[in-house]
Amino acid sequence: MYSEKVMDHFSNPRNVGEISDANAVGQVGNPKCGDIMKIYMKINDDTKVIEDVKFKTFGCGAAIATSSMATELVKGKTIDEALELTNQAVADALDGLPPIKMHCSNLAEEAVHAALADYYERHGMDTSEIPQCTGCCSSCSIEHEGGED
Amino acid sequence: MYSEKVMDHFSNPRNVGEISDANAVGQVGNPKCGDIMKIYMKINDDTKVIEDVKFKTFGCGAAIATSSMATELVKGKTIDEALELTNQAVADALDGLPPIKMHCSNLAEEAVHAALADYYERHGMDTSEIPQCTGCCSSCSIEHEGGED
Amino acid sequence: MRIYVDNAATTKMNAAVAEEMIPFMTEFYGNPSSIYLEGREAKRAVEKSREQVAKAISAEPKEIYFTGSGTEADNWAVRSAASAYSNKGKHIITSSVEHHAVLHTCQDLEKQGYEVTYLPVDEYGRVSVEDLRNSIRPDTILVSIMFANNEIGTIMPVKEIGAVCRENGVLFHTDAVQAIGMCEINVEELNIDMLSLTAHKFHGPKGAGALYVRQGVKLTPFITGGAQERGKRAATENVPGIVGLGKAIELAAENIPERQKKLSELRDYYIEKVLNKIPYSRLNGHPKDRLPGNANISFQFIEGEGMLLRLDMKGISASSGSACTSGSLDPSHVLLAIGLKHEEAHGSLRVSFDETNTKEQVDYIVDELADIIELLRNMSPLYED
Amino acid sequence: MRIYVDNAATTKMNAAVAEEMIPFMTEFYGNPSSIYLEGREAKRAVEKSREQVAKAISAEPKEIYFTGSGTEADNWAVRSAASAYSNKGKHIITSSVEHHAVLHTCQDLEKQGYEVTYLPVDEYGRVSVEDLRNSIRPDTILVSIMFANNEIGTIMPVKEIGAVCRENGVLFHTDAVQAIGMCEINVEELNIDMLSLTAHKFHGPKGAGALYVRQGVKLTPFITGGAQERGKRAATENVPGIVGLGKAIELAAENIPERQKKLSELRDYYIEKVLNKIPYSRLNGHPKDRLPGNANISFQFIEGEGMLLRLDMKGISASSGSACTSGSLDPSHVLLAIGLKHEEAHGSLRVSFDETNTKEQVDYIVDELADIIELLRNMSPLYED
Ligand SMILES: Cc1ncc(COP(=O)(O)O)c(C=O)c1O
Ligand SMILES: Cc1ncc(COP(=O)(O)O)c(C=O)c1O
Ligand code: FES
Ligand code: FES
Repeated sequence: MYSEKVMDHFSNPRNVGEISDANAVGQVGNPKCGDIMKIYMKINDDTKVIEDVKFKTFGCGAAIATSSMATELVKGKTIDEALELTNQAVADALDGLPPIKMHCSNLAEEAVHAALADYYERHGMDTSEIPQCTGCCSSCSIEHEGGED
Repeated sequence: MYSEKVMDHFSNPRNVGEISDANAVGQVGNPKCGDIMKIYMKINDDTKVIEDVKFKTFGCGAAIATSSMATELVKGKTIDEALELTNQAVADALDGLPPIKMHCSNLAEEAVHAALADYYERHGMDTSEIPQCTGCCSSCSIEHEGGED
Repeated sequence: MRIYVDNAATTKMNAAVAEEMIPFMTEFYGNPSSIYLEGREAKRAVEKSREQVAKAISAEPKEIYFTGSGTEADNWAVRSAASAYSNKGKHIITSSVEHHAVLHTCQDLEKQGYEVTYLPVDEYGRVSVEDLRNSIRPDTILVSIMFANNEIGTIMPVKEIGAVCRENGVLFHTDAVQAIGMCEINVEELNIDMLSLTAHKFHGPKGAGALYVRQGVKLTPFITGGAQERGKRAATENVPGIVGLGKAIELAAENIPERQKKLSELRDYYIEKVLNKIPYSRLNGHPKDRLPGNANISFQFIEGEGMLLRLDMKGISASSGSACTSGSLDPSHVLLAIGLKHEEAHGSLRVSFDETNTKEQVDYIVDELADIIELLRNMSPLYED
Repeated sequence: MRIYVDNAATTKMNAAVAEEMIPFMTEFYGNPSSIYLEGREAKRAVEKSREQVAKAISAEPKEIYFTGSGTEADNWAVRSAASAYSNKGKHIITSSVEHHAVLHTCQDLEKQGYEVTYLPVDEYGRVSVEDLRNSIRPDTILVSIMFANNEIGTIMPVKEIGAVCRENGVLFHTDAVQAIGMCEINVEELNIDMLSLTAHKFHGPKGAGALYVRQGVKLTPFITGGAQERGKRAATENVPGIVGLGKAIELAAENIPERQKKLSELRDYYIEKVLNKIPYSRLNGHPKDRLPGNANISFQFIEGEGMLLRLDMKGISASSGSACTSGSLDPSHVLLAIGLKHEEAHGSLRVSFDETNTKEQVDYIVDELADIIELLRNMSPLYED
């Protein structure tokens, strides 16, 4: 059901881990939904470039793969560029996700936003322009395919 | 579904035909139900022995086989003996009928009764002791097995 | 050697169909809901079949739902429309010659407070499009009219029916169980909103059917449980059955014009021969607008089961409109609907050909049939010769 | 080489079963409702299977009705009882750990005005017989409690439940889908009035199930149409499926004690090894009263799908209580019902053995599993090492 890219990023996720001296940390998701993503960034205060990024994810294969891909996509980007990251872009970069897994890519988008909001806050900046995670991706209620034994 | 005996009497029905000088004729059934049996008897007025018997039947395989068997069973019997003929006896003599076809054996029993009632009437005798056919066997409404394409 | 001419009842599975199915019985046994290899293989096979079914009727794969039978598809279509649209109304229109899968379901709904109009048919078994138009009311929620009749083979004016339904904004379901592989079916052109089919009628497996549901039509689940079939039809998928259905419908849809030509020639040859040779016989159903393989002929003064049994003894497998064989004492509701008397309805023979049948077989059938009917008539109290 | 340990999801068809079925696909294709040779052969095969099914659960053949799945059997049982006994009342008792085939059907009935009590379960997943007794009311018409749970393997106190139902004159249906071939089932001794089963769970074909209905229990048709199954379940019979079901249940019922011994040894070996080797793991379900082949273990801090995918990459096919794989975002209702927290429920693994699995396979599974869980935990924001 997953593309090869998804399986690659799931099997060999890039940027797993923590950054001890991160200056932007975001966590989204909710164990109830089965997805939590925590993202650490090291942002250059002058250039606003995201110089390093790491993640930890509790979630399904798609959640792990989108975490990995999202970190790859924002690494080396400026904050403004990173804010433009959409879940669709993450999914596209993975050659697509099964429809029922599209919401998993929200998780990555929202985690990036959360980390950047954290950075803004630490710097006393206005976070209102950053879309906020609701704690559980809105798509939690979508109907899913697949049966039960 | 039919026993070998049924198939034998269906394939080679005994006593098919008419008796031109019959002195007892009975017809039961109803084309609506899909079964009609007409029975002709030549009864010896002295001995009351049924010396000859013939039938014509419009009906299913079981109807034809029970007609054949019933005529065999009453041939050479006295009227009183013939009156004791039951549908169960006919069915037993055929090594049984499928449950859904048991009602077909009623037809034969009732035809015999009808012929004997005709004989009684011709002789001005009381027919009330002979169970009368209702025109359509009571079992017409039983539930049947088997499907539809 | 037996001669099987009861292809309207069921068909022999095509060897190519069995060949595709058997690996899914013996080797690829995964549950399509499972995410590991075996499950993904099974899932892929199910989705391939969905594409095959969709293609055969010019639908989209996501408009196809697998069922366990044509009967289930009919039940589902009618019951779902009834419940999903009950806020609009509770009136359903069907015909008096539908299969019991539709008729008995409608009768069931009548007990639940729905009102059903059973359109009459003409002497050939066709509903009148005018009748249909006049029967549609503001509270009509469903028209369910079969594509072609299983007993007498008459093909309904489906396109006109679809158009009337569309004009009036009423859902149109058609039981196309007998029509697959026999008639070209394009659900778009024909304005069909729901369509039932079953694999064993076109050389596929028994136990595998499908319901087409046009996108946008509300569908409530009939069998509830797991989330299979996008949450609409619960139960572990019958993967081999579904695989067989897909292959069978692909083959059935491939060469419809040739099949039509071949079967209708054989059918017409048979009909002419029988009507010429056997007195007091009449063709039931439409002379032209009928399923290419179907011939239904009534023989007066005899009852069908005896005829079938004797044909069987001669190696011929056919069917009758006789009550005695269909599980009910009443003769075929279809034959009565086209105006036959009870005793006529009892004595009819349905012969339904497939591509393996030959003229030689027809010759043999007609010869034997003539003898058998003669013999049974001589045994019948209704026949005076 | 793959290691398949998801036999609770579906099983590989037994070669002997396929061997009995295939002739009914390729050679004996008659419709059982037909009276000629081909039909009689098919009919005989269906009736033989009915005897095999009846024998396996100590019932009478006439008490067995074939369906297209276990789900259909569950739907039928619950819906038939609801409608046939609605004059007595509209209260149904079931458990919170039933399969969705029962649960969603009960929820459907709630919308139609029925009242349903969902009995809670203890930490092992068992209902309390006392609870049941206290829940029965004068208007209770059905108790539907599964024989054994498909996720955690817990076996319900069926005999006691049956006795309480009998005492109170309430119908008792049990979903025995997981129990066939694993538990001795005698519907008489256990006071079972209705029982559902499905062939693909015991090395039979997909698409073939059955419902046992004790003689005297009122049964209304669920799928309406033709008069098959004594007028109770319409549709042309899935003859090969039915034949396969019969053979499979015969084999499944043959050597239950040996199978129980063999599988429970393997299961206990696996459970002990996992709990010893992998920290933060716990067994779900009853330690003793569980299906011989079922082991369900939760691993904290991880989510199940990733575990399944990595197991799959190592050639191992197993299942999880994870939401992500079951088609719903909510984690297993069964794991929640026995008291797991959401995040615990997400990270559980169900392994279900059949007789072809070995200790060597278990050793391999546990080694790989330990590595995978270590790896996923190191990736998890919930795990602090
Ligand atoms: C306990 C239980 N009940 C019912 C079912 C439904 O069976 P089927 O999928 O064959 O309809 C299953 C398995 O799928 C099950 O495990
Ligand atoms: C017109 C028609 N509809 C529905 C059905 C039911 O199909 P099935 O028996 O596969 O359920 C049949 C044949 O049985 C049929 O001929
Ligand atoms: S994280 Fe649960 S479905 Fe993707
Ligand atoms: S005469 Fe009609 S069923 Fe026997």
